[in-house]
Amino acid sequence: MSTVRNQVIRDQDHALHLLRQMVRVRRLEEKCIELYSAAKIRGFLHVYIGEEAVAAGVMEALEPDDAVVATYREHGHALLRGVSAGAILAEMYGHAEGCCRGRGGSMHLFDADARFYGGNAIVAGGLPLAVGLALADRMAGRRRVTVCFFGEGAVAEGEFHESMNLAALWQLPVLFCCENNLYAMGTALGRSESQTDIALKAAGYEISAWAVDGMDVLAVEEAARRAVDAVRSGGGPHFLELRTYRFRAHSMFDPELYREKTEVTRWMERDPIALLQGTMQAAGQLPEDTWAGLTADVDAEISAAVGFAENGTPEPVSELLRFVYSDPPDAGGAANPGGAATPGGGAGKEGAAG
Amino acid sequence: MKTTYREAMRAALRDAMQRDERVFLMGEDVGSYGGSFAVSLGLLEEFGPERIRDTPLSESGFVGAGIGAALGGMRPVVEIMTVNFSLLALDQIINNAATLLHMSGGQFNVPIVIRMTTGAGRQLGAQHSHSLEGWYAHIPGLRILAPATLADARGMLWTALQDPDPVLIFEHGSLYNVAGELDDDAGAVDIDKAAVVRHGDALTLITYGGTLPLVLEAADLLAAEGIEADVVDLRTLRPLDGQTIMDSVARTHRAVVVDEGWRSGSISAEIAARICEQAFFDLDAPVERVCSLEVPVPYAKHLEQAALPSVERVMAAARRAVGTHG
Amino acid sequence: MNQQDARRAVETAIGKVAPDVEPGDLDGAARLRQDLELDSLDFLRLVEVVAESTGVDIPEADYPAVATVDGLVAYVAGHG
Amino acid sequence: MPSLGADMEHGKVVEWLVKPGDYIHKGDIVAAVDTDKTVMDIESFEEGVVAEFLVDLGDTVDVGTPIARITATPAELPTTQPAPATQPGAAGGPPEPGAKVPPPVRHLAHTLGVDVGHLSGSGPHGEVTRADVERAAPGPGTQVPPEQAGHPGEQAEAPRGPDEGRRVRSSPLARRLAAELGVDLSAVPGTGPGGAVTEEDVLSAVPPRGRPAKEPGAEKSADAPSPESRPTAPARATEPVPAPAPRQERPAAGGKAESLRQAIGALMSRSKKEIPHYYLATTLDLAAAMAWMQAVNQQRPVSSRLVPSALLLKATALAAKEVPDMNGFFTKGAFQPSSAVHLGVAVALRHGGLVAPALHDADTLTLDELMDQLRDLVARARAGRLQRAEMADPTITVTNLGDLGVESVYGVIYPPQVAMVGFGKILEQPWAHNGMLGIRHAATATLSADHRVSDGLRGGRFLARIDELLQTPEEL
Repeated sequence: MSTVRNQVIRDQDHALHLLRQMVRVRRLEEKCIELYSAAKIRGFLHVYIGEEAVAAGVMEALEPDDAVVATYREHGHALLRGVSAGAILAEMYGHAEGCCRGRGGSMHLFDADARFYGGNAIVAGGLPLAVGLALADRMAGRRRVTVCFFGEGAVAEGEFHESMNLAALWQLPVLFCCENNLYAMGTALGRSESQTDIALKAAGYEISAWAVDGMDVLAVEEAARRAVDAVRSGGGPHFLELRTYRFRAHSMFDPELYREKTEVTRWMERDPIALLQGTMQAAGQLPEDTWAGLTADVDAEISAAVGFAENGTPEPVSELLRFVYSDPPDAGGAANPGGAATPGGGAGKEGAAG
Repeated sequence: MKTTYREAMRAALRDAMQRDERVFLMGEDVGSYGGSFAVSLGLLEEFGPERIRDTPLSESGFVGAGIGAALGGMRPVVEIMTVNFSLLALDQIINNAATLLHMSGGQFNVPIVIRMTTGAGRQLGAQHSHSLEGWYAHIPGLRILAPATLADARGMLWTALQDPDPVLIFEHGSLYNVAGELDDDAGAVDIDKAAVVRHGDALTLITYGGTLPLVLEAADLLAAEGIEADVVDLRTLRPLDGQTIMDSVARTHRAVVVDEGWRSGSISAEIAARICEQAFFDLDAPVERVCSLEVPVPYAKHLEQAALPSVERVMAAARRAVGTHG
Repeated sequence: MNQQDARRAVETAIGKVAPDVEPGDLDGAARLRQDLELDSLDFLRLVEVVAESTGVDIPEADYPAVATVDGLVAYVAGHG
Repeated sequence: MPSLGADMEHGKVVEWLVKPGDYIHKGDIVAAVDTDKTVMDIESFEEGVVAEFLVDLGDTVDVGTPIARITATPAELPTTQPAPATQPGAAGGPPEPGAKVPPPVRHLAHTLGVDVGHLSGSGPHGEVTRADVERAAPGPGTQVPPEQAGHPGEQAEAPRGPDEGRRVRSSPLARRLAAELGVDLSAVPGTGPGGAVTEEDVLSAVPPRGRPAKEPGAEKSADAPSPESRPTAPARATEPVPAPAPRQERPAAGGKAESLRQAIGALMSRSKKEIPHYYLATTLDLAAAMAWMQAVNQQRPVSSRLVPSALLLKATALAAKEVPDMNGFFTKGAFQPSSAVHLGVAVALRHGGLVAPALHDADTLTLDELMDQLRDLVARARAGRLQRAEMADPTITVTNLGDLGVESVYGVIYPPQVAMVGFGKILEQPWAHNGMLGIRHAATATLSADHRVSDGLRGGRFLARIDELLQTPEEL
């Protein structure tokens, strides 16, 4: 098992923390697959197994009130940004205790406290949002950073070009993180982009950019710290191309006809968790019982989260029309402002859907 | 004071930006060019480039950025030059602005105002002459306004900016030059109710935005034939103020809906359906609709006028509704 | 209420509560509980339907008097 | 059979990648499954030894059907026969009442106005096919109305010409006025579009004496119902009380009732084989309960009257809460008491067959709530519209054959439950009370209980408790 560059890890506790973060994501995603097969989770499910180092590394570089915008493969980002595993699973059960009260599901996890602006299921749909969040910070003079995660598939969308240009033109405090896992669903990068060096594209907008080994969490963290600090101190937008790989199918129903099994096993030899384990063990920083204790803690966290989700309650159908519009400031439960009982509902006799 | 629809809207923008420093205007050529319809003329000099922000031609990009800024605590007014270009930003408007509050279980609302010019009649050809406000009125999560009068042009913006949810304001291109009287202290107006702008018992003429002037003209000509029409200016297309519509139809027993959109699936279709659902037993004739003919808007003037709702077509529909002995 | 209206009201009420019973060939002496297999909930439902359709309220104390079809018809005719 | 996608309803094992006796780990790929869309590898979430396959290659089975059995240690190789169905209607058990209807067929049935609930399917596994629906469609006359495609460019569809004879064309307002003023529409010449009768026509047809004064100006037509009460739709009779679903004739052979019969049979025989029943009986003194109930019923409208079984059910639920040995499941060789009391209520279906859906948390319900839920549950049970949860999880069941004149009934416990209470007919019995002979309402209550879990002492305590609770009916 190859180890990460054999540089001595300065701070053992920090390395253990990074390891724990990645294992938390890995176990959560494995449990999601199991729950999906047991028909407890429905709809689409995109797991992050294999790319854990990217989220773990980048999140270390952020301050609590920075903002994060992600995609539909965002369970790991949400978990490491502070959304509890229980709230995530309950959301996928469609329960009221879910982080979005059952309305978002796997692809739309949001959390206001963590400034986690969620899962965005339209490829590249989140990029303009991140630009806008950064624009607000710049106009209000706040030293905050907005990090925007997206896959290399998003690079082919018009919104990528428009957002990169706006961010560079207005020198906005946004960090673009492209998780290049080589496949946009079933289309290999080489079959969708004329120029496959993603970091090079950023140069076209005068945005400084680096490519980073997305399987080496220490490398990701180091690059992320450098980029975030530059952005926070007014250096304008930055761009990281994190070269990583997803060990599982695009989503639950994908027979993976588009790639060779050998390629998958080759990448699995650089499993980000195993890499860090190897490095720490080589440096004598990961005795067996520490590793056992860590995995036991994570398994306990995940099974508690499953219990939380199982005991969740369905959001009452009477709440269906809430949050289509904001609740009026005075009344708690009234579904929406304005005279008409339900906007578009005409005289109050029937609901909006009537 | 004497003013125009365009100046009333400009006053609304200036007033809002003076009262709330979170408000800023963003859009193509709103700054140095002074606005493609000269609505924001002079505002760049007064408020500076940070708050009167010209954008590249990236509708999805800057509309999405406006939504992000609203999430970030600002109160952006995003100008999309015309509804025709808003098609490039539909995903951001429908999948983000209208949907984020519900998807996030009530955590994130989007206090954004998006203004766009709409409508035909100025020989701009098919791609620049759409009337699609009826489309947007189909989307739960959005509020859709159609200011037709100077008072509404002056007063709707501030109320819209107080709304924590996205508000789209459609300004018909042929209204900008309309001149008239406006109180000096004219201010914010309600955006939930329709208005009965003319009273009569023979029938109800229902319309909004750019077609209000021609409907009022038709109503006056009908009066000369002894047909007194109630005229309802909808003002808001979502939510629709059903109460005002039904009260009028219950009194007149006849309704004609005038809508510049194409007939199939238009806002007039929704209004006619609701009248049949809620005022069925008050109807003494089928609901009539006067819409644009279902053809891409032609360039030639005589063809364009033939396609659009006209005073004559409104009067013909009114006579049919009232019955031949009218 | 005359005998004929009462019978028709009772037959329609029985039809509602036990649709599988053919009103035509309802034997007057049939016992509602045992022969028509109406359990306590069905019987309560029958009393309710009769009350709605004929306005005749049958207190629990009088249940024994309406044990058969004819008994019910006579009761409704008498109190209608 | 894992669910691999939201729209996947069944799957077919096309290849086993392991064989009985193999030791497998979590995440190992164990088989290839063909879904409607594609062939997918499926992994195991369990660890242990593959004991046996439960389906053959090529068997199409529903999602959730167990396809292989894995035991913890290699020692437990297969000795027992295949896993029996646990609960009637439970996943994998005998087909649920109501045959399977694929969406396109359901859509066709909807357009032809056919109620698929009562169709027995001629397709594989009783699946309803298009042919079944077409055969069941009412009369040849009802062909599907062609979709009126708005003719593109057509500006206003010309209103249809007057259809001679039969129906008088008139405006809704005219109809309403005619009704109110007692005018016969067919006698009124119409001047409206297409000769339709209008308000004006009706008013002019009414002799002056009967015509409502037509004030000039904004007259709110006095006779029109006030706007508030404007019916949102043509006045419909209030929703008729849902009569129980229309009944099939007694099915000659096969069909749903038959399979239900078999399911109950299998369950009962298994119960008798596995559960060591013991039986107890006692006489319940219902004097206080019946007196209280009749007093309460007197001041209530018919619709909220109580029936005796409501009191018996509530007392049973409360007693079950206090005697946990009666309330729970006996599975995998051990008794799991249930904190909640989900009271199964045995409901006899009209055309034969029996189901025992649950009144959830019956101990917490007020008598009125219990009454409402009971009526709803029985109605839905008979209409075949029970939810899976209601069928799957009663923690103790009650059977009440009193209505049919049976004095005492010893029920067979529904596995995996551990107790069954039976109530007999409420009679007026002679009763000796401190030396005086009197007549009193009473009924026999029986208990069948699982001797692996409880013994006569606990059973007796449980029945006595029911009797005690019934002495203070006002506290039920």
